[in-house]
Amino acid sequence: MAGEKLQIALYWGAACGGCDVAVLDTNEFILDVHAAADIRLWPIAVDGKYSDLEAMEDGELDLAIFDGAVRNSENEHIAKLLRQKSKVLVAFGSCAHLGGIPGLANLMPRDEIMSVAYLQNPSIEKGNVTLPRPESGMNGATLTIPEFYKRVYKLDDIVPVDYYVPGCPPAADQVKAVLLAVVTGQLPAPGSVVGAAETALCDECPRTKNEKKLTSFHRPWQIMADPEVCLLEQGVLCAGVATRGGCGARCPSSGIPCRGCYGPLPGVVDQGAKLLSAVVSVIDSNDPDEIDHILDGLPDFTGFAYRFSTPASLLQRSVRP
Amino acid sequence: MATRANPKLIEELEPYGAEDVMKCYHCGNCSAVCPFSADPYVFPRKPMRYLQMGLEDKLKGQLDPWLCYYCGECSDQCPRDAEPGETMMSLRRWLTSKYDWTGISRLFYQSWRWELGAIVLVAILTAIGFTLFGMSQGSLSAYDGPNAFLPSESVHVFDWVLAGVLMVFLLSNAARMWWFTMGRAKDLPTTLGSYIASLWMLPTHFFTQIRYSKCEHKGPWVTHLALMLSYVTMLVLIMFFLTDMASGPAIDWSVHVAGYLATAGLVLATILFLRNRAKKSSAQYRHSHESDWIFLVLILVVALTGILQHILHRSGLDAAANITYIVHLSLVVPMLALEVPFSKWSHLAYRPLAMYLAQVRATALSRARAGGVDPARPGAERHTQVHPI
Amino acid sequence: MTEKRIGVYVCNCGTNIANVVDCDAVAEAAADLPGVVVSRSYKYMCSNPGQEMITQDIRDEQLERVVVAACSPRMHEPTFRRAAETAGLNPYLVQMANIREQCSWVHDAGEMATEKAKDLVRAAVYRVTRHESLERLSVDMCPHTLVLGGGIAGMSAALELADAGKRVYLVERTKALGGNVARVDLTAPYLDSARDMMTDRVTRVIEHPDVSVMLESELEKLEGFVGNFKATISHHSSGEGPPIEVVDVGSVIVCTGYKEFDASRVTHFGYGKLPDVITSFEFEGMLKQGRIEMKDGRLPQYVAIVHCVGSRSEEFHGYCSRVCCMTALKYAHEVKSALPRTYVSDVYVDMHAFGKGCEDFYRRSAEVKTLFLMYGKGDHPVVRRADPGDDCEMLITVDEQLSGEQIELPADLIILMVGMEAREDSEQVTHLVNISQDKDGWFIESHPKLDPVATTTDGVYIAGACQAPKDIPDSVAQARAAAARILGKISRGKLEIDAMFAAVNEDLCSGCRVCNEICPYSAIEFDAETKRSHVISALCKACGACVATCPSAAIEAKHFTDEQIFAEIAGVLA
Amino acid sequence: MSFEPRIVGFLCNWCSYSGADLAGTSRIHYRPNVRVIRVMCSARIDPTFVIKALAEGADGVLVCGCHPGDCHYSEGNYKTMRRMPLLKRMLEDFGIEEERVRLEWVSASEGKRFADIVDDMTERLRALGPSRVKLALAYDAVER
Repeated sequence: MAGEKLQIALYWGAACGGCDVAVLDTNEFILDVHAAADIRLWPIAVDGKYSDLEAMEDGELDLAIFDGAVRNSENEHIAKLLRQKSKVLVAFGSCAHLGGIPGLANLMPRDEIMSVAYLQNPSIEKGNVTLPRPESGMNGATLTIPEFYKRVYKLDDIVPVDYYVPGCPPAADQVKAVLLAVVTGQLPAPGSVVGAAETALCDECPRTKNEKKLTSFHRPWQIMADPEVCLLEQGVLCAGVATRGGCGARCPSSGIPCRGCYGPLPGVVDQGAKLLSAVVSVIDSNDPDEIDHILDGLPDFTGFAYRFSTPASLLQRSVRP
Repeated sequence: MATRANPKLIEELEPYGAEDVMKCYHCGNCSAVCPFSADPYVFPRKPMRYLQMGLEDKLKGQLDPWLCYYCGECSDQCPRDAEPGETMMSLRRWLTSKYDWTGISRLFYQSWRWELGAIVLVAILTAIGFTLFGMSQGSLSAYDGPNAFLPSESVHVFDWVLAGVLMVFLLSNAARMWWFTMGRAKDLPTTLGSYIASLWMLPTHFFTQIRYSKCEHKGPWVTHLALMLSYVTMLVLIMFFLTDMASGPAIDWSVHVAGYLATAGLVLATILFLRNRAKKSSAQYRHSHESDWIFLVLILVVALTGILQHILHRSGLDAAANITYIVHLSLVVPMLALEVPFSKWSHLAYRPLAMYLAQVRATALSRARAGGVDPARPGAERHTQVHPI
Repeated sequence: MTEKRIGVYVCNCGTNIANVVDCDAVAEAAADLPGVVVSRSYKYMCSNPGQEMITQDIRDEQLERVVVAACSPRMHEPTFRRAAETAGLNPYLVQMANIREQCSWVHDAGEMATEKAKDLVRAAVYRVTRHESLERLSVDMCPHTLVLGGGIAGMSAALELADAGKRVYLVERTKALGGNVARVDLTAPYLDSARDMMTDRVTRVIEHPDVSVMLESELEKLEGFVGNFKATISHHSSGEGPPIEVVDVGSVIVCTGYKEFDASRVTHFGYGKLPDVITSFEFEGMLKQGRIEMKDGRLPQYVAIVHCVGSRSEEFHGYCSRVCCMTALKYAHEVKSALPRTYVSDVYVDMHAFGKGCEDFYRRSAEVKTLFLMYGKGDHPVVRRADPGDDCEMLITVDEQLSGEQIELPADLIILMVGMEAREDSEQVTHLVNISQDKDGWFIESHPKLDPVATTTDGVYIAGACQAPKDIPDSVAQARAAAARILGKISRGKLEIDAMFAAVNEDLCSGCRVCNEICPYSAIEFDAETKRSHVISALCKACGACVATCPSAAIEAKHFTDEQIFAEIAGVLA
Repeated sequence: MSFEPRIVGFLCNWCSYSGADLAGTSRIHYRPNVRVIRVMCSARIDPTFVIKALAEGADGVLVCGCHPGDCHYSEGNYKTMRRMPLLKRMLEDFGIEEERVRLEWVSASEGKRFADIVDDMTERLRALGPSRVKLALAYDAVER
């Protein structure tokens, strides 16, 4: 065993890799990490095999950081392994935390996703109708690939999770904070969300807020938004009101509405529903038709409201057959 | 076609006794308790309504008042003391005066002075007439025999003449009654057949007043029937057996027994009626029109004088008998000449006639209704009214 | 959330519930629910023994929560809350399951009804477990009262209060007090003079030291809550004093009255075209002048009174205006006594002669030989000019119901009994004082039978014909009743207001200010310093709009928390 | 045995709940498929409640408030009027049929109307069949 060093592993499930980049974004701090810890598994950065992981003792790892959602059998397998081998399992980033962007796929049935990707995709050549199958024989041998699940799960749907670090990706300094906490052993109560605020983004958003009355909605590019004033007040759909702070309000500060990656606030059971309620309650009209017309200014509201939290929402997925 | 209401008509009816009719608010209890009230003759309510609104023509065309015997049930039941029974009574009086073309009856009903005056006048004239006649005929001291003061034969002739005159009035009025109630109604499909078919009702109702017996209390019917039968018996005796009656001094029981019974009937019935009216013993006696008093008293005194004259004659006091006879006659004549065609006594004819016509009318109506139209309310489709009357 | 000791009480309501719902089965099912230590089914829970059963159990079983499955909470929640209180249990720890109005009375007996009752009880149990003790707020009761409207109702209320030594602000829109009654001559059924009662009251009100009469004035704004209203009143008279005045009042009595139906909306009576077709109020004017005559000065030989003009009709108002019938009879009497030779006909639909002395009055008007003609409700009489030479000016054609005849009625003067209708400004009033109107525009009382003077807004009362067509005695009675209710409150000095209100958890509030605009009572204040919003609980009426809106779940609706409602949802669906 | 839909009703205290009570006092019968949850104002109805009910297995959710303009809190029902349409759009994206969520205005005097609405909704849902939500989620936990 490699002395007193922390034993850690990082893994990406159904993810874009942004979270891993966020870890690297800690810049030279990563060297301190390296100095303090043995990185036993980190597919994008260090060499390591699943077999090594499987070979470990239970609880041999001090910390496992899992980013990405669980979309296929491989994700699930590793999630379970890491849980087994690690003292502390952290759901890192929106995907592991809430399902994230991949979770939006829950609004589509699996077959539809498959056919869009492998049959209707413009880039596939005529007549090629190959659909990926978990097992396929090729000149005698059997090739296996992970099974694509019918929906996306967030990490704690599969295994118990100790801590959640929200964000898409988590802000670099929050990453530091989490790692330091583990190193120094100053861990908060299990199950808690770390590296995020208890209040909504607005709390740290520099824009000034007034009473809200909305008569229309605009896409960000449709208007020249006043940089000083709350975007929602200007009719730009911003998820900040219904989203945890902690990111430093980087998006709204740079003129981009919050997308809600830090997820729902404590006590909120469904981020999308809350955002909906907040946004439309302040529509300035009492006429059903006018209201309907104003709502037309919110294309794919579902996609927006549950952008990062579909699998974590009350409905989790579409029941459309 | 709308009917013109005449709020004034009620005032015209008041002298006839219709004083409370405006109190009626048409609950319909009266028609409900009345044993005779039935489609198409729903009274007292309907006639009362016509009266309130002053629909004179419709009232004139009504048979309903005659179908009522005034048992008084309706008045007893009326929650508004609108006296439906009395209203029907006063309508009968009013109708009598409408049937009568001479207008005499109107005078009588509107003022008792006229009636009484007329009676007195006729009485005096009769008295004078018979006295002069008697003197020219024989001696006051002779009742029977060749020298009789008033020979039965001549009185008999006089009776027939008088009867003839009365018939003219009575029949002409009855004819007018028919015209108002039946004749005018053009679209009433009456047939000669139905007139003949129902003819039996005339004598039946005249002699039995059988409908009256359907009233809750039978007493009035009996008395009323007794009075009427006595009267009729007396009339028959006088018209056909006068000579046998008058001839004396021996009593011809074959006719006299009838005479005595009739007299008894007349006296008892009138006294009973007078007593009831005086005591206002029940609804139908509560409101007595002057004409009622005059009528009853007249019959009574006629009967009494008749009795007196009979006794005197049989006891051989011829002179006294003759004088009483004059008095008797001078009461009989106005009673016949005035009461029968122009006053209360006329209902003797109108009521049976009305019942007869009502039957004819009902048959015609049912035939018409079967055909879909309701001549009772021209222009109106059948069963269109909200409150069927 | 730790388990609580819960008592469940299933009321049979005699047979009202028991006939449809198997109450014992419901009680048995409830007994197995988490925390339930007592579960009983009883004949009448609201009866004294019933209530004692609860209080006894609270003491003996140390119950921490109580569920009563019975009638609607709108009916008996106060009863059972009081019962709990007497046993020392916070009244807000009681929850009712409505298994009568919303179960046994609306469903057929059987399995499904019983199952529904079980679900409702389960929901109540789940919910009550999450209830919290709440303390009612005690606030000062301002002893002043604002009375809107200077009619008979308004003045009666004002005097009742002022005579008790309480200050009253009597706001009247017009130049004079008296309202509609001041336009009337005699009153039915006793034919005593309206003028007499008016002059007396008007002078008393004006001279009363405790009544400030504000003529030509209007309520502009009413803020605050029961016991502590701020009323902004604007004065239109060019007289002395400021144009705007703000007064503190504890209660408001709305006595804004009615307006007469506009007869020109009905064409078939020829109102406005025929000179001698007039409304009841125009006739009252004539009576006050002391001369009943036609336009050309002649005396009418035929007077016709037409009922239900604008009332009880498909096209105008379905309701009965209540006073017209007796007023019409009053006219019959007044005409007959003034012009004995004149014929009076009364054209009506139904004669509504309820109320003291009225049936008698009706009989008497029949005795003075009024001709009553009845027309059908769906139908209406038609008036036309009579031919020259006729003995009357006009003819009314009526499809007369009591005879089934179509009647032409002569008339020289026609009086239209115009009904009552809600004033045009009544909607404005509802928004000013936050009360509601029914479909006809009349103000809605808190309970049609048990609470006819209060409204759904605490501290705001209604009296007189603004609530529904009413005669003078009823209006006065209602006005005085309202005054009495207020005096009762004042005498207690302090008053308790419901502990239900919204509260912001400032640790969770991000100051996004979405809620600020939501509150119709501007009870939410944003503190620019702390960048947090907070609720002024006294102003809050506990609708919960902000709670549902807050995207941070930072606002809690006391007694209607998310947690409690989620529990209820889980309960009905478990 | 035919399918009996389970409807959760969220009713405002002042109009709709009173209306439902009136149906009771007037003994107007309707289908026993609705379970009413009372809130002070329809504006208290957080879209989360509706979704929660569906997730917990409701086949339909009925939301009732005062008629526009008649709100006891003067404008609470307008909030509801703004929330429900977007909520319905959102639920459709989750494959939940439009008929499963229904917004109706029921005044305190409309007991009959409430009864009719419940009966009508019950019939429609019966035709539509049970909601798949609860089942699907239970199924997801065991069968990927």
